[in-house]
Amino acid sequence: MRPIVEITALNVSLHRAGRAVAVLQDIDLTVRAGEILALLGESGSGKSTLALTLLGLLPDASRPLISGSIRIAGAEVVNAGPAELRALRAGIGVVFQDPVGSLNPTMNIGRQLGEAITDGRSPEYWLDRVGLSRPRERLRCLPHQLSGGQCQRVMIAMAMARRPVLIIADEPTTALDVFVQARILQLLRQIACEEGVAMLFVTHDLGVAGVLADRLALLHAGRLVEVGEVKDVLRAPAHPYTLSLLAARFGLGVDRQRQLPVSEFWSNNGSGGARPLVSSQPWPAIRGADQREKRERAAPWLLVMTEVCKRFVLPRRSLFAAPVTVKALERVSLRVADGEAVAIVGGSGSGKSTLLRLAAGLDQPEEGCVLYSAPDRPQMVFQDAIGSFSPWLSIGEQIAEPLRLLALSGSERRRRVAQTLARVGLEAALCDARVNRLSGGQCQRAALARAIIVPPRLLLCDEAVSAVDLHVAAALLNLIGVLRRELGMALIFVTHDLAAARFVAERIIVMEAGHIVECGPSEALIEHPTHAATRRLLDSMPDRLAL
Amino acid sequence: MRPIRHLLLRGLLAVALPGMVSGAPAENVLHIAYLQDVSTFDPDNSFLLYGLDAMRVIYQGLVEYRPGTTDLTGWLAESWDVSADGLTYSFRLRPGIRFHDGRPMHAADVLAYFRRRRHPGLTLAYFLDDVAAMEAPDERTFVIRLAVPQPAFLDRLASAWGPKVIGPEALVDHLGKDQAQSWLNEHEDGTGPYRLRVVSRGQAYELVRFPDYWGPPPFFDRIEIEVIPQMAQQLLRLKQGTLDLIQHGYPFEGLRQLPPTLRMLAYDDLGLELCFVNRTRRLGDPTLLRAVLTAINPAGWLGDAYFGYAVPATSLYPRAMIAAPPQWVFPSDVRAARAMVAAQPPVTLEIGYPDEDAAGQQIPAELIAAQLESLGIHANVRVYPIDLAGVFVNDLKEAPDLWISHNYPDAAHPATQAEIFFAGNAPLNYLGYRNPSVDEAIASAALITTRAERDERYLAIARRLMADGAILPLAEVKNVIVYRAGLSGFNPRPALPEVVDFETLRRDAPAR
Amino acid sequence: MIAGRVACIALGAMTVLAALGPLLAPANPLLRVDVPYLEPSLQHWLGTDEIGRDLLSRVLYGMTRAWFPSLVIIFFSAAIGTALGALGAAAGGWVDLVLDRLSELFTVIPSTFVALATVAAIGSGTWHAVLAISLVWWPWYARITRSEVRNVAARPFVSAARLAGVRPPRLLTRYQLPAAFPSLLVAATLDMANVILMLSFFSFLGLGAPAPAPELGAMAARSMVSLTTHWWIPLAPAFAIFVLAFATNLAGDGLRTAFE
Amino acid sequence: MIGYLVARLVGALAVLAGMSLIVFTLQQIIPADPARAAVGPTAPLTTVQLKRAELGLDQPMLEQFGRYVQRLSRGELGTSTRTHRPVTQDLRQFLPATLELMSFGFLFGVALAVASALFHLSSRIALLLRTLLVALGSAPIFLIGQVLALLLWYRLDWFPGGGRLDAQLIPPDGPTGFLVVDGLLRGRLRICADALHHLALPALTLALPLSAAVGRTLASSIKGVLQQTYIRTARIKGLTDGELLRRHVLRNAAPASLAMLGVQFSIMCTNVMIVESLFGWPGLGFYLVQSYATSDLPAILGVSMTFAALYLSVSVLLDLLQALLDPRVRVL
Repeated sequence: MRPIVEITALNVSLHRAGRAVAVLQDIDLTVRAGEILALLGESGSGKSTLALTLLGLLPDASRPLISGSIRIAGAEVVNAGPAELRALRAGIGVVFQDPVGSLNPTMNIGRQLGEAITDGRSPEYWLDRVGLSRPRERLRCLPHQLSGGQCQRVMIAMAMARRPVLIIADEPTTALDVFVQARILQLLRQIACEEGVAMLFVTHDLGVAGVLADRLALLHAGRLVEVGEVKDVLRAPAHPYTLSLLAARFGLGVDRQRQLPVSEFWSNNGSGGARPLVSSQPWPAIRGADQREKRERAAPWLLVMTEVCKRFVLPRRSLFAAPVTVKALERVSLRVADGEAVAIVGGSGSGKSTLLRLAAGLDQPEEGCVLYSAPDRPQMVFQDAIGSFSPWLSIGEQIAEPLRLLALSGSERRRRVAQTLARVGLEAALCDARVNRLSGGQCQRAALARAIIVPPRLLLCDEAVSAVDLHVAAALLNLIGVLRRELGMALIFVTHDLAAARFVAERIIVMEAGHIVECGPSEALIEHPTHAATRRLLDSMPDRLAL
Repeated sequence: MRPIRHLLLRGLLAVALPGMVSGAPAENVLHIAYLQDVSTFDPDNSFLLYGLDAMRVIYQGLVEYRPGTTDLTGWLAESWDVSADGLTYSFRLRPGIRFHDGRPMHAADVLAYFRRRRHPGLTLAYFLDDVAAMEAPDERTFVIRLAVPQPAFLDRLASAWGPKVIGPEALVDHLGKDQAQSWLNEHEDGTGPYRLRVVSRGQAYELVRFPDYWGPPPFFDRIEIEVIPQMAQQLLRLKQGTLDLIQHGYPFEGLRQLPPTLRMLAYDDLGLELCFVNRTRRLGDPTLLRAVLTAINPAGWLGDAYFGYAVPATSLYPRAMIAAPPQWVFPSDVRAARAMVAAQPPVTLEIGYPDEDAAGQQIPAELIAAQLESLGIHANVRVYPIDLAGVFVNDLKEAPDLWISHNYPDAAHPATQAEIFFAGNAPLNYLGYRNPSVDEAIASAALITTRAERDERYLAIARRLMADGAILPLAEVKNVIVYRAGLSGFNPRPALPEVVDFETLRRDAPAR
Repeated sequence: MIAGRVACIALGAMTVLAALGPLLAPANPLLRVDVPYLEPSLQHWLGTDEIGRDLLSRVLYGMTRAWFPSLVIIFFSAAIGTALGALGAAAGGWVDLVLDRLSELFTVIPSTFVALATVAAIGSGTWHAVLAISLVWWPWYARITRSEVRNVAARPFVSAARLAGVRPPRLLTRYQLPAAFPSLLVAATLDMANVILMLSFFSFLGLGAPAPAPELGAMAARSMVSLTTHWWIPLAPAFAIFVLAFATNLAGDGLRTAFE
Repeated sequence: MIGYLVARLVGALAVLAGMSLIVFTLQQIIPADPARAAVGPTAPLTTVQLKRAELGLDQPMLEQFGRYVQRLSRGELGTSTRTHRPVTQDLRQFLPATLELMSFGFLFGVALAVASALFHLSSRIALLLRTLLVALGSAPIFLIGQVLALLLWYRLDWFPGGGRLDAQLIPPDGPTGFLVVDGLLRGRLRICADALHHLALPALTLALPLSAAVGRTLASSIKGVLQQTYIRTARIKGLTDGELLRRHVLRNAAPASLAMLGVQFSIMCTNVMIVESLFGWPGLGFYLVQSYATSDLPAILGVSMTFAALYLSVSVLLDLLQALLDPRVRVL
């Protein structure tokens, strides 16, 4: 099949805060018709910049410097004029990460889709083609009236309606719910085969790339480190970066008794070496296991939640519509023993995060009660790492907040903070830094430091590893596991990823639409799921996708 | 209401509302403007300055002043004679006089009017306070008997605000419960050469020639009057030609180089720039008063205020009323004054002036403030609505320390000056100077008929007031009429403030 | 960040110029220095006004009298507004509802008329005008503070701080209020220009300080009649107001781009 | 829609009532004596007493307020102490002139604002235009008026500098009181043309500050919308800049500038006072200025309430327009 995209010796540098920064260096890549090429790279590797360069949509503000050649279906993109660019884009369909944001909020779907149609077919046809139910009715809807998944289907329809030769999908499923993600990937797969269209699939998720793509291109710090057929790359990775990436992967089969293997590659921040040593450590002994029997007899459960209900009032859609109330939790009961590790799993909107906030005492339930038998307050780590710290105070000061209750001298407080920072793997110098100088991983470690500087009886994690890169997630899971055992804390770990849940917790609770639908030991629940929701969760795991 | 500056009267651009119909080219039309709206055309019920020239050609009194003089002559009365004891005045009315409603005027109509004038609810009723009885023995004779002799009585009848005969349409057809006050606000039934038509209340009026006028017909067929509250706008309308004259208030500084199309007529009237002193506050202290008087001395600022169109006043009466050598000398030792002020704790005085003629009063008031400042006395200058000025006496603690204003007597007789400004309960004794001996002197002086003795008595009263530092003479300012070349026959009368005689006014150049 | 720096320099320069105004002035603004209506000359850069006082000195003094009362208004209303806004947002419940409705009422009614009527009633004077304007000006700041504090309350670091045992007063001052400072600063700077114009509006109508105080608005109004003969006498004070307002508007814009 | 309208009108009435209460209490604390002011300085004391009783100033305050509110509800605003006429009669006489001036100023301003925002986007000298807009927004209204009058009227004489109509023309006593409209209705085009000629300078003076503020807001909100992802999607669909602007950008950028338009209208309600005094425009603004000068509080109260009502009705209209423009808010 003839190559649709030919990129030769491409170099791109952008101006950030006045200085020109090289974002892409010596990129050579081709995408052939009917083929799906996955462009895999971590955040900051330059994968989105490559996609925008192909479209000629780099923001003027960053004064881009582009050299080398990009030919799409024979036409040259680099320093093409606005007219040529417009003609060239006629052959390209694009699907962006934020589905709702990519549609004009004040124009109905029908008109927006109509603008893209070139082959005279009706918008209704295309909506049906991408699997939207009741297409005629959807035409009059506005973007805010559709779900994320439905909007993404509209975007795909819009891309296809122009009979493109190339489709660029820039992280199309990252923002979607885990169930919806699977169905969108199947739709993209089906379209690539049936329409014989070349597809460039940009993602940071190795699992999704491995399942969906024919060929794989790994991008690290602006350079292509490895390109090849998916089968070859996964079976025999050539470059140390690929090797470390595969090592950091953890599926449902990983050994729970040992920590996850972490490659040396990341320790000297990715400069790479010949063959990186991949090692995995054993878990430390669980402190206070013996005292726990005594305590259990005295107060069997650390946290007891009985028949808890929680309702939210949505902002009024129109000035007259009666306010809509959503039942987040309906008569949910949960018990956590002292030192026990529990994972709560479910799709978005299942109420898992709401339950966690009730456990932490941040919100009050409308009905039912929450009993926490320890003297201190449970501590919590959030998904939004950067948002966990105030931008106006130094990290050290915020970590030391729990110490203000104890009458400690200033120097004693600084010593405790430095010691806790070391314990979570951060240098003491970060104490005076502000949050904008830390990476996502470092922020989560600092959040953990704040949580354990005065060890609580219960640690709560709300999707703590979902927003970070794969290898950072692995290291954080190890750290949480080590700290839990060393400090003898109980843990409630909320996630949508069953593999992470199985690894970190002894017991898994599955939630759907505000109810607990299944609960059981990790291994047993994954081997023999009873409830349909658990089975759907399992089927949507990347390595189980039947594509 | 605490005083608020009346700045906008000096604002740049004016109100020029719907002009009048240009009418047939042959018609002679005069365009004039007032700075303030005429609140009422009832000759017995308002003290305003604006509208007097119009009033004079709508309503007429029994006697008036001959142009350019303060000598009395007949108006509606052909002749008159006064009884020996000065109590009875009998007037011989002119024949063939008609009211604007067409009915002829008889002595009975005059009697009916004079009775209406004495109604207590009317502002100007006090003119006839001393009247004992009135009667109309026959068609053309009208007799007034006074309770006590009043040599100034005839002057009062000739005053700008004096009694003017109102016809039966008002006093009979529309008398109503309020002596036809509301009807007379916007309608008239006079005997003058022009009839009034209210075009748009508050903005534009029109005087149309009365065909059956008893006297010689005036030159202009119609006179358009517009209310243009900004002097700047009147100046420009005058230069553009859509305004024929400005009776009062043309900036003195601008008189030095008039544009070629304009002419000017400066004449002395009975107006007097006076400074009233509030002795109940800080200026009760004589030493401070002396220092203040040094600053007020007009010699220091007269030239910069009036550019040569004013002379220091000799006494509390205009020269046209009592010609006399200077009766008062301001202290002039500035160094002593400054030393005196330095010895005192810092003082801030309040200077006030009326909003009625804000354009003319602002600069003198601020010049005096600057003079005071040079001695180390800070002074605030505020404009007060004329209504508020009338109530200063109620609460002198809140009233200003100095009140600068341009004042007109009711008529040419010194009694009409003394009884209005100097007497204890005088209506315009702004800052409440009370001196029983002065009041007695005023009462006795009012009875003297011989001019020489009368003048000496009133000068003595003035000297007393000036010595007490109650009222101080500042300047006699010429009234300057600026008009487009071609107009003549203004015939100004000293006793009638800012009044142009529309009866004798004519235009030599062809009608525009 | 250049825009932010330029903004601060401009504000600093204006404050210094306004502070030094009286020192730079060649003569006492209340005393007569020469004959009135003098043309601008080397001796008197802007000539003399209708009374013969030095116009340049009066304009410089006028700038001082326009600048510092405006600062007082901004400071006074910002302080009240921030306090009430933060109190409302933190207290929540009916306190918040009452404060929000009150500030909304003020933003809806034409506040200028209320201020004008207030001064018309209690009497003119610079500090009466300052009081009247501050009374109607604080709601804007209350609304900004309230919305910023409520937005940041949902952020994770506030929940984390609550769990770490931070008590409400410290939580409000150290974690929530700083979120409002950037927009408050920008609003205050831009508002400074509006207040300067509003004060000049008051004094133009004669509701500011009485004559002969050198107030720019009153000077412009009083000398309006000589616009066609000596145009610089009314234009100089009006232009001085423009310079003050323009500098603060530029500074406000600079700060806004700096914080974006 | 009706529910929304009712809610806003009730709010507006509440505001007007609040304002009337505020200004009524102000009226009580002023030291001047309305009775004496009505009768004149020289009237004897007896006349003053008569007037005081007539005005009911000797009754207890509460009863006065009761009577006052009752009169207010009947639309009576008392009599002005300056013009000695019922305030409602003055309002009827002076309001049309102000409404005509403000509507032309408003239209001028909006047109200039949109032009400057669009020109601002396409021009390379965006920074220069931006500074010019900031400068216009910082100039006091009387400076703008002075400069325009001095240049366009006194020096170049392109436009008349004062009044609503040439002195020689008789105004049509037409139905609306708007000279331009009445001129058209009556078919007297010379009146209409001359009225427009007289409107030019004052309307432009009113329009400039509004266009500066609204222009800047519109320009920055358009710039904000252009950075949204749905604009990138539209660009990829191959829309030209013109189509992009018309179909996608303006509709999303409008709401912010409509809010600023409301604020600027309230500022225009105060600016009109000075513009009418400068240009000798016989409207409510100039009437109010004279009322302040003579501390004629019944008139100040009446006119302020009228301006408040005018401002509230315009802000309700702008809210409705904003809701109509944004389909997300289902108003109907």
